[in-house]
Amino acid sequence: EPKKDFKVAWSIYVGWMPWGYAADTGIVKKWADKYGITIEVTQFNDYVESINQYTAGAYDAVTVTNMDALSIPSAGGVDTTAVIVGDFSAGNDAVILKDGATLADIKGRNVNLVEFSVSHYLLARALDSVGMSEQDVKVVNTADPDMVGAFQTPDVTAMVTWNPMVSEIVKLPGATKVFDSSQIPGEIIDLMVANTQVLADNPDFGKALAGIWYDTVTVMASDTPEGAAARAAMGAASGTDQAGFEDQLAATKLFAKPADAVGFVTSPDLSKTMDHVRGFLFDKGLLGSGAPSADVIGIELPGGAVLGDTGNVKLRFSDTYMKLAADGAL
Amino acid sequence: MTALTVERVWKEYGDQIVLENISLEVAPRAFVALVGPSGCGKTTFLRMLLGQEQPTRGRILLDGAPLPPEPGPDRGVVYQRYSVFPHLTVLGNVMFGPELRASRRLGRTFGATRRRIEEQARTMIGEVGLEGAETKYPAQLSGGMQQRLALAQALMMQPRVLLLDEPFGALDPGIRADIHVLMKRLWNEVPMTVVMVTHDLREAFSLATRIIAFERTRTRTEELERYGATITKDIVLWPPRVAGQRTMFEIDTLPGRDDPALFAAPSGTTR
Amino acid sequence: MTALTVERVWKEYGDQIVLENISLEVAPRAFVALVGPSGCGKTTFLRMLLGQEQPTRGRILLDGAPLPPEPGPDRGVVYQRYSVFPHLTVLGNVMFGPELRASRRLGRTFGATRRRIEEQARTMIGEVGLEGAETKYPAQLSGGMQQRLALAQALMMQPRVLLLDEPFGALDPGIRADIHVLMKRLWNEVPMTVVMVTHDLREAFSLATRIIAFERTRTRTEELERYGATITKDIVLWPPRVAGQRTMFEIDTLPGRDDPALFAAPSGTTR
Amino acid sequence: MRWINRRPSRGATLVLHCLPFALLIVAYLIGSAIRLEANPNDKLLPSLATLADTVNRMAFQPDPRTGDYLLWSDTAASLWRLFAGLGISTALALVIGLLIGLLPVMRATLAPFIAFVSMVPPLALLPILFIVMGLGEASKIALIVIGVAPILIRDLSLSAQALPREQIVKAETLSASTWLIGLRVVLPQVLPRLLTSLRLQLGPAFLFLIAAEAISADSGLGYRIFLVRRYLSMDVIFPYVAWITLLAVIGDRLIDLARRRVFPWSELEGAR
Amino acid sequence: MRWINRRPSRGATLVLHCLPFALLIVAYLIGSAIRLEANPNDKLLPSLATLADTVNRMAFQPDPRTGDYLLWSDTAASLWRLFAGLGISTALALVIGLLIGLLPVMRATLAPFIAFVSMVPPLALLPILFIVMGLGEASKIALIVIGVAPILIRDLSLSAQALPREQIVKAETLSASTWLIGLRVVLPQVLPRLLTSLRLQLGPAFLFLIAAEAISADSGLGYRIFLVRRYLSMDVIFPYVAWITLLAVIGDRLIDLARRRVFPWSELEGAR
Ligand SMILES: Nc1ncnc2c1ncn2[C@@H]1O[C@H](COP(=O)(O)OP(=O)(O)OP(=O)(O)O)[C@@H](O)[C@H]1O
Ligand SMILES: Nc1ncnc2c1ncn2[C@@H]1O[C@H](COP(=O)(O)OP(=O)(O)OP(=O)(O)O)[C@@H](O)[C@H]1O
Ligand SMILES: [Mg+2]
Ligand SMILES: [Mg+2]
Repeated sequence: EPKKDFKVAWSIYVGWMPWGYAADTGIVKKWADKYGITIEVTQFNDYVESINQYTAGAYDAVTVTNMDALSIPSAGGVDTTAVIVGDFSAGNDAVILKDGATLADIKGRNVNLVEFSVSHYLLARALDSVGMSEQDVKVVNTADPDMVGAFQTPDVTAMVTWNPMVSEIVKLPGATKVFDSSQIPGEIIDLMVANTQVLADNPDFGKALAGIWYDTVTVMASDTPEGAAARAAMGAASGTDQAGFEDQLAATKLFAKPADAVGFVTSPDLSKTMDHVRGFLFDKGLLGSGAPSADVIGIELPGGAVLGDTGNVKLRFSDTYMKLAADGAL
Repeated sequence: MTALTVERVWKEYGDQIVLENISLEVAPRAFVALVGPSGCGKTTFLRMLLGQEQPTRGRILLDGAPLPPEPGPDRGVVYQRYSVFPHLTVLGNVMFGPELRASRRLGRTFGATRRRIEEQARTMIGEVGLEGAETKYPAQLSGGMQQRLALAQALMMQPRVLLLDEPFGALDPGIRADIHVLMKRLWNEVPMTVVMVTHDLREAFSLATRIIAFERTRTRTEELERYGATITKDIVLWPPRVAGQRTMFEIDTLPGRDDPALFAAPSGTTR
Repeated sequence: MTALTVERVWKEYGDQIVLENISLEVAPRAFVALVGPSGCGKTTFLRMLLGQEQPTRGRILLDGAPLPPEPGPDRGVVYQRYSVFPHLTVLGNVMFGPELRASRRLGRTFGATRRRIEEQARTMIGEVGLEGAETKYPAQLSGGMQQRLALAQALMMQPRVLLLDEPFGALDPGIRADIHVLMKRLWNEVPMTVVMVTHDLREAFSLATRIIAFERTRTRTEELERYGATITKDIVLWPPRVAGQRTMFEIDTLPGRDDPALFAAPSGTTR
Repeated sequence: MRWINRRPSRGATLVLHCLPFALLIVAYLIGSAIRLEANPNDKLLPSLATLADTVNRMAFQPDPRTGDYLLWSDTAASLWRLFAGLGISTALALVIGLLIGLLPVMRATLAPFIAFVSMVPPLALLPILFIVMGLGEASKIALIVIGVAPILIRDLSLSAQALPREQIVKAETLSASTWLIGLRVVLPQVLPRLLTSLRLQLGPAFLFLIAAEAISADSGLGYRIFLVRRYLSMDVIFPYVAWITLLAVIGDRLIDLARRRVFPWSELEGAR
Repeated sequence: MRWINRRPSRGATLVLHCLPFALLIVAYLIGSAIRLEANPNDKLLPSLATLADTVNRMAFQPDPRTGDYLLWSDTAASLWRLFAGLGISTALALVIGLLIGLLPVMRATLAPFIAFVSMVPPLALLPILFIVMGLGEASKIALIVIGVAPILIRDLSLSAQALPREQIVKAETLSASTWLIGLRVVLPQVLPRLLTSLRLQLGPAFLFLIAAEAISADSGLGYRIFLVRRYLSMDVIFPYVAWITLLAVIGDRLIDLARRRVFPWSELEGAR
């Protein structure tokens, strides 16, 4: 049913910092007012909790990666649409070894990572690339805020994590980045997703989200004093400074122009990526304990093609709102 | 008319019979001393008079009417310890009962009512000899002063029956003598019936008008559970003491009050 | 030879002078009763004899040698309460001292040593009339039995001096009479000097060979802090009692022991 | 003389008081020096200079983004949550604890349930909590309440039950109703005990506060610690931890002072 | 009759005991039914059937990946850590607590420091802990120790100090040395109190265990809860939380039973 008040959750990560900046600087209010709605933007320190809250219905939209969107809300029966494809990771996620020069050295080690996260996926893809599998290593679940500290302990010799931890860890003596997401470009995608039903009933909400996003990233990506100030503010909000933030940004392929994002989602590569992802999730039993195959959940791509079960489409990639932004029709 | 009537009362705790078939009539304004070996059920009996426990069989009447099943302001009590409220001052403790009675919502009074109660309380504090200690807390008083305070507190309610459970057992002998004098005076002046449990025969003889001894008559181990205590002695003191009257024979303020012949009771009742 | 010598002892707590210039000679095997009003420093004096507190000025000698600055096995003590260890049985409590003395590492003995100590302990338990209660814990004993136990425990160490701080104050009169008989017998049989603090003049007169009264001589409020208590009375009982001997005049097992004339002490010293 | 009888003098006591703190500081300085020598960029044990710098930045320089003095705004946010959480817990404990302690019927109904609830690990139920209470202040305060209130309730009901039965009977003979017994006999006597329990729960309350702020917040002491933890900024974490500890110690002292001021008789009681 | 004097009968007591639990279950079932109607795949409040299914899978079916029965292997891992942590805490409390309680010199040295340490929020110091102790079992056990030991030490030293001074003097007159007083007078009397404190610390110990396992682990009850939290599998979290609560309640009862068995006199003491 149509409504006026919407809640958006975001968590602290380089690709999502614009949401906090937009809320702080009034961009959110500007766009909400334009469509006669209100949007409450809530910051989470804990990424998983933000997705859980969205899945449980407490929020209308949330920032999430493509993989987690499939494994958490979609597998939890919440029909979810990706409104904005903000960026993909091009180095933000990495496999780091202590005392090892190449990825092959990882064989037989304990690998510390957040289990079932994109790090886990990255590890699987990395091992794949050198003909190994997860059987060749032992995974130890480790909480993301503690990665930097954990890496300095003697018994940790291999780690998969993301920024800002990666940039802290590679500065440590003995740390070598042996694989990162730039080697699987476009596979780890950072999205803003919304509940499909809510979006269908309130297209204005989707338009407002797109408006906010592109307004903000335009400022942020610009090489002006305002742009620098925005990046500094985002850096401070994520606990670092402007330089640290720009480091992280450099490892992120940000779609500052809506047309680029549209191009990305409509390319056939997305289907290939999602197939990889769902295969990985099915392997780990994350598509539901009784799932017979990776096809249980249908993934709709822009244009209407469906990957998997067409009767159970729960994740949809849409170019509608980004296209409106690209066309200046917001 | 009889103040207290106890009719064929039994008290059992589970399988254990504590009191067996107690019948008793206590005249108004009597001062009954209850003695007996430890564990024979004196406190239990007092608790039943108070309404804190119910008899298993039999019944207890107060002025002819059955006793209400819970303690109330017509029966006052002074225990050996825990008799005053540690969080109230002396004045607060003495005013407590009347304040509760006057204010059912807050338990506090203000203005004229309060002044009236306070005045009564100060008079009572004077009666028991605690003037000057009004603002002290019980923990700042000696044991003897605490028991005086407990008496004053109970008397403020003008109970028809005052129940005392070894009230002076914890006191030093000197202080005990003082408080005996006080107790006797209060009993003479306030219209009430007193029942006092004591371990001290001397105390019983120097205060009471009547002494009742509880005892188990069967004491073989295997019988202990099955048979309770009964009244084994019921001595009315001679010369009789009557409340409000000073008899010629009033002995207990004379130096000879401790004449051993008077309290050479049969051994075993004082344990 | 003198067992205990107290030479011009003062005791002050901060600014407050508690005891003022106490000098005293106690003969070996004397039984000294210490009386005086509450707060006059009786316990403090006992603590100094025990070595738990040090005199501010003056000194205390035991058989001519200065008293060690901390309690030791030559001086036994029985308090009004807390006198036995709640976590040990009766037997364990009585064996405790000898076991500690025999085993400095573990505080426990085994085999022959243990049997020897246990035998002595059982004899002592018999002496104080606790046979049959060997496996009970103190909490399962009555107050009187606990104090007997405390006596037995202290006597096992064969102390040269036994210090008692109101040891029977918490007991019922009947029980107290029993324990007085026991105390007298033990004092006759065990070679020791006894110093006993009591509030009860009757007790003092029925047990001691000598009664010492402490009192503050200046009692105006502003003087209370500045002047301590001193010895105001020092009565050697007549006919003299001598440990180990039964005199013809031994009165306290006769029925007349409570003759009021004997303890008509000046008022004010009993509290 | 036995060690048990040896009492250090005034001066020696003071020195001994400070000794372990001094040792801790020295150990830190040595560890810090060693690590910084090996890697001048080491963040685990920052030097005193770095620490002082950070404290100055957090406490006395306005944050460029928000213009706030971060340490103070974090403290204000956290203390507000803490007060609210402890206040609600105390109120709950007073009402429920007294009911349980006073009325046999309520005791039968609630005591086993409270005992059960006090054993539930609150952190595991965080997701539910956030969904029911939302992410605002409510859920953070609720976590403190859930963690602290059952213990307070249990403590309070136990101390209400520990009052001698004789006092209750005595009050009845003074014409008190159940309500008046609760209000005038039991309540004033359990309040000092409640303050003491509250002191003991200060530590756990801070713990739950930090845990809640770690999930979702945009200010607060726990928020800051978790935010900078990703960068292992120990130069921020150490001062914050020290500051939290100091706050807890001050709170502890203040509550005890309040107890002694407001309930002078409770001190006398203990002194007997 | 006043409410304060109304005692429910045996049967009524039993019914009242169960009432709040029954209400809780009914509330859950209703909530679950409502949510499942809106979204049959809802994971927040799974149906009883789903819960039973999951319990069966976790407890009685071997995990396809490792071949373990997950609930039992998690329980074993967690309980081991818990026992180790509580054991070390108890040992520390015995040694340090007794020293503080017994010797004035140690009291002057350690008491203020322990009071300070007990106020430090342990979760905030986790990074340090991990770096010092490594990511293995040691750091998880250490977190429990850091969280629990200061409280136990303080409790124990207070109860050692609360022993009447007369007992110590008495022991001295029975020729006891400081060592023997500690061993034979103070230690046996504080042990029952230690067990009681330990019971009260079971809840916090589980809390710290879960927090530590959430940081880094490959098995354990807390690990599983935080792992499945990633996809909001409340069908796993609820049974795990209930199981942890049950374990805590059982532990509580067992420790109390042990106290009464091993120290029969401590019961008598209380009964007086
Ligand atoms: N609530 C109770 N439940 C079970 N037994 C009880 C209860 N109260 C008292 N008794 C038992 O009843 C008997 C009498 O106890 P009571 O306290 O009345 O004795 P008493 O004569 O007052 O003894 P004392 O002189 O020691 O005070 C005792 O054997 C006691 O164990
Ligand atoms: N450790 C202490 N510090 C300060 N003052 C003390 C100390 N111990 C005792 N006093 C004071 O010394 C005085 C004597 O106390 P003590 O206990 O010796 O009296 P007492 O004669 O044994 O009294 P009672 O008959 O009440 O036992 C009292 O005024 C008391 O307040
Ligand atoms: Mg009784
Ligand atoms: Mg004394």
